[in-house]
Amino acid sequence: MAELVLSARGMSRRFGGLYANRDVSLDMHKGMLHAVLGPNGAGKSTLINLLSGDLPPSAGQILYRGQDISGWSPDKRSRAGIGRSYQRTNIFPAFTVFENCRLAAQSRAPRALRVFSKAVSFADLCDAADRAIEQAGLAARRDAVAATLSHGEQRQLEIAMVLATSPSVLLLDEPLAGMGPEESQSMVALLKKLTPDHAILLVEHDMDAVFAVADVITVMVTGQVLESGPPEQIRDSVAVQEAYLGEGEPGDE
Amino acid sequence: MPLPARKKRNYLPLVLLVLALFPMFGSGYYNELIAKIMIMTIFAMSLDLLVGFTGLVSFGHAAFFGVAAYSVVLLSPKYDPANLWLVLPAAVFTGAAVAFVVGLFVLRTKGIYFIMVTLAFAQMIYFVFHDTPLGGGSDGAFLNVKPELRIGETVLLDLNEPMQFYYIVLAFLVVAYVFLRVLLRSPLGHALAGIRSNEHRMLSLGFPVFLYKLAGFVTAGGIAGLAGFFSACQYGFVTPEILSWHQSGNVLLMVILGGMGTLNGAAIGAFAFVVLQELFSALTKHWQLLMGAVIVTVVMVLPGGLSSLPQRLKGLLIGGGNRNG
Amino acid sequence: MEQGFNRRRFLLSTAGIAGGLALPGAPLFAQSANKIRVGLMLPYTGTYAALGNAITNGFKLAVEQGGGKLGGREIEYFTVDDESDAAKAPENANKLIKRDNVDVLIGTVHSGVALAMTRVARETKTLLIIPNAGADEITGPLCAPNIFRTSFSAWQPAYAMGQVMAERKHKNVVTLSWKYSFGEQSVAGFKEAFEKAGGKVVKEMYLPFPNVEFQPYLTEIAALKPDAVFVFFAGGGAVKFVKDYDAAGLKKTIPLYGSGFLTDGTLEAQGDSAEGILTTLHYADGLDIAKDKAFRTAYAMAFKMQPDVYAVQGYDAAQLFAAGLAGVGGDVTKREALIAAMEKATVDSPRGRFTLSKAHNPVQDIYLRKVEAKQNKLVSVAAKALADPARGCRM
Amino acid sequence: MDFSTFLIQLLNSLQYGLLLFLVASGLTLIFGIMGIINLAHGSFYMMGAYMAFSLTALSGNLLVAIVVGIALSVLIGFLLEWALFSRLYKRDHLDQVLLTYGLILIFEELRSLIVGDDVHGVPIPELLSASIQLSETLSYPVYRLFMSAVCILLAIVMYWLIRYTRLGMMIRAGSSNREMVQALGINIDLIYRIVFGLGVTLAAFAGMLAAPVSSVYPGMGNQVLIICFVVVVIGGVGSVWGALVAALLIGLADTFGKVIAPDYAGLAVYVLMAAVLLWRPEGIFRRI
Repeated sequence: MAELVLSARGMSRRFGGLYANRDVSLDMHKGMLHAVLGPNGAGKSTLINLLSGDLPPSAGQILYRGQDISGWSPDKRSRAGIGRSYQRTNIFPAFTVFENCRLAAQSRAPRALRVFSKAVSFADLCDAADRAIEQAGLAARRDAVAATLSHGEQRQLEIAMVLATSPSVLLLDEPLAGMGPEESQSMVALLKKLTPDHAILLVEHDMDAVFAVADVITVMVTGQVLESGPPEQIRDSVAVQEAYLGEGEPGDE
Repeated sequence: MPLPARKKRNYLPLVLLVLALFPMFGSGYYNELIAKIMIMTIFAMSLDLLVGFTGLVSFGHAAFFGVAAYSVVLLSPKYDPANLWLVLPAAVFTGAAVAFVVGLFVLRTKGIYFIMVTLAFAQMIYFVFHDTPLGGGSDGAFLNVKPELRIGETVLLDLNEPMQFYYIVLAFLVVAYVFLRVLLRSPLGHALAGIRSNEHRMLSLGFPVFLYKLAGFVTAGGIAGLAGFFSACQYGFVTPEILSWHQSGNVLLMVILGGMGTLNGAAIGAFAFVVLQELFSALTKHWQLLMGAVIVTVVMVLPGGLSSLPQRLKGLLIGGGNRNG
Repeated sequence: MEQGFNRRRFLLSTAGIAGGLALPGAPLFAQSANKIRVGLMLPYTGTYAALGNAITNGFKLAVEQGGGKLGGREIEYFTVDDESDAAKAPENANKLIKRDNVDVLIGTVHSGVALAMTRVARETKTLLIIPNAGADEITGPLCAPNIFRTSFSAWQPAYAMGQVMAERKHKNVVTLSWKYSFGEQSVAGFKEAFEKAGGKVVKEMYLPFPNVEFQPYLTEIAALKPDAVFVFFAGGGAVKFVKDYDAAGLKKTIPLYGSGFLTDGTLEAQGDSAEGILTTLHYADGLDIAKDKAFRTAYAMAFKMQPDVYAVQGYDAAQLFAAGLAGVGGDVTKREALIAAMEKATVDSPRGRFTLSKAHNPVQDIYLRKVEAKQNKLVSVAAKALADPARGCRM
Repeated sequence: MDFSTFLIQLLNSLQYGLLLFLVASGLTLIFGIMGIINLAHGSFYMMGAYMAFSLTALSGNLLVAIVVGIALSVLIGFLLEWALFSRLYKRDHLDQVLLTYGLILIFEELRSLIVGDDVHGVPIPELLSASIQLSETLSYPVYRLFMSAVCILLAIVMYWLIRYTRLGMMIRAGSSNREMVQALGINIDLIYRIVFGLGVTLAAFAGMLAAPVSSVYPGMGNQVLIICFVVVVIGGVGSVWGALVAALLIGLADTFGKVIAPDYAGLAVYVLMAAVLLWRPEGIFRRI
């Protein structure tokens, strides 16, 4: 069995009287890609926000390498190695691609007190940034200002920034959303490449992509886990078909 | 906004030269005026670090300026000059220390709330000096003898001498400018820029954003303290009004007037503000009406500040251009 | 952002320096040698704007009556709005002294601003005539040969009131004032005279300047039930206090006394609430003085409104300066003789003739006045030729 | 302090707090719904007081003055919103701060040009000029009680307006999401104009109501502005209930501060604010 990195235990999140997540438990292992499926409003984004610390859980536990991190702030979780990307592109639009990633890398080595050195003079950070850019396939656009990138490229940058922080856990919120077929393909390839060294949680609408890359799939409906297991099990599950796949292609958000 | 690469023209040495030579031609009053503009420039640059570079719109910046000014008066002996190397760091430290304490409170808030809370805290400090006998209450306090720097019996620098005062202020203006430039290209500076651009993402990338903002806030408080030190020394007098919200508003205005996010803009803004005040008050009793009209006009039609003016004019002349300047 | 770092647009600022200097500097080059340069540093905006205007009018009236001249010399005015902002005071004073090279500085209303002006005048040895601000220090520890005052010290009317209230057999008195030096000095002056005459100040209450929420204090006063109340307030605060005091029903049972500013320039706004209040000041309505009647007529003709005590003080500032100029034949460069002539002058003021004390504060009659039909009617002379003790003055 | 004095002080603080609420409620509405920082709010209060003075002098009747004054305030509010504020919604808070800062200067000087710099009183209407005897020496003016009653009435009306009317529903929706409301076909620009007009009118009305008690004088607007900010900070941006609770708390802190620790009375309110911020950085109540 692969190494257990991050797990949720009976995690719930209420907004007012409504449960966005109810009693959700799941495990993420190193070298495995765990995909989460579900219709709109199933609580997938809430799940990622709970794991990344953007939202505090109302109940339940989040364990990272055996340690309870439920009360940790997002930045502390990030420094511990939990990196995330956003569904809506969330970058530094006025900076270049390189600076976006360099800044991300800097978060690992704050060096805030060395105010008399140039930020760009730290070779290790620049290397980390360039590596991430390379991995995400953005090398050609290294010095472009982020705001001028195409939508697909911005999604790639989103991933590159997470990679620049050298995380051990990747929480990816619909990285394929709004991408063309070609871009999707290269992203899928990237995900495959990243899987061996990371524990990845992928929230995605694109069925083909999910079944192509996922090692484990969890299906959520109305904030609860409906079923969890290897792709074949999910494909054959009657419950899942009734609740979700039977409805045909889910619409875009 | 990315701009096409254009020939960089650096006017900085020229400005420095003009400032350095100015006292040889100006009269006493204008030397004082220029010294005041330089002090306000230091003050405005410190606020620009927050507003322009970190995205923290502080409406209580006068508090740090004022507290530092008071510290000079309170730390100076009554009838003897204080030691410059003692009171100057003390003033900077006071500004930074107060900014640290205030920052712990106000940096917990964001946006519109941050503006109001900084204002409210500055008012609180204003009332500490206004209502308690600490600094002479609402009447203010006097600095009878200005600080000097001496080694043994020889006086090296004496702030009572207007000429020396002028050049010391100029020197510290350069120091503050260079310090901020260096800071801005350091990792801390880049992180602050990141916070301005996208605070949420900075957090999820793992930056302890609160601490970074606090570092920026304290730095800005310290530099404002430097300006406060010189302000107290220039006129030898402090009153609670120097930390009133009008003062905070004025310095904010300088930053905007010059164009925020450019240290040079702070200088332009400070200069324009002081000169406009000088000009209007010579013109009419109701000069504040003109001042108000200028402020409203700048906000409505010139959001980039005065330093965006040449760009805009160019755009207008050539036609088209980019609309946002 | 990176590009933002590199863009330097200093063209504008350098052009600005060159342009800016020429503008306010104009008076420097247009210096006319034979006119006397008078600098008026008074509030023309803000709370005290009306007072600043009255003082200016009074001063100019005296000059007009001299045919546009003082001591045979023509006058050139330079004005600066001090905004009653003490923080800007040294700078504003320097504008007149260093930029405009005035021969005499006239100002101001606000005591804090005047204190700062006094400091600057002492340093630069500029002749300063203060037409209102009553801070005791100005003719006390800060006194100097070149500093004069044509109004009063905070101590004067308050001290006189202490005597009056003791004579009127009040034993226990509560005082209330804004917490700033002028208010505190007024209370101190009152207390000095009142306790010397055997009275007792039961409680001294202060509220932060310029707070006008008086209700808690009125409740306190009602609970303490003193024989009388002595207060110092001025302007908008005075109006509100007098009205609140009346509305709280205290006026009927506990008589209210004050330093004269409580009811000066404010009677129209105070209305009936002020009727019957007794105050002390160096000026009053219904003085039987020929000079006063002439002054009032002339002022009303010139400015289409009635003069007040502030106009008188401005008028006397001009008169005092004229007396000095007369002593030196209009030659302001003979400073010591000019100052000596001013020291010896007897000013024929609308308030009655006065001379100057050693510390250059008026030695003047303080009148007891009673508010009747929106006028501060003269009741009696509360203190004859009262001189400020000028504590701390070494001159 | 004996018990009856204590009760009277309590009444004082209540009365002061209610008036503060009236001034601050407009500020918090504009803040919360439009997201605009309006430093000129004190100027509207001043404007209201001066309108009460001028219009009473013209008509001889405070009630007439208030009715005409309210109409004028609504008009001024609409005009300002149309000419200036509507162009700033997409901009930074910073621009709003500066614009309104400039407006303060303009309003103050216009006041000086139009009405002059003298202090003026506004007579209390005959009907309300009586007093009620509270203790042996102290009586309480009926007009002050009337003011408090009006403030309470307005608080109730505002509650009803926001909770139960269609306008209130749209206002609540608009404060949470401008785009969404627009998408629902509600005319958000009109809502904003109404809210701004309402805010201006509330401030001006507070000024008119207070004028007979406070009299009118230069710079009176600046005095209330900062304390209103503290009300909003303590109460929570945009929360009318928060403003009410905060205003009453401030009334208590100010009144008893003056009695118990007169030397630090000015500070009492700010210490209260710091304490609330430590406890809840976003104020006591968060939303309308």
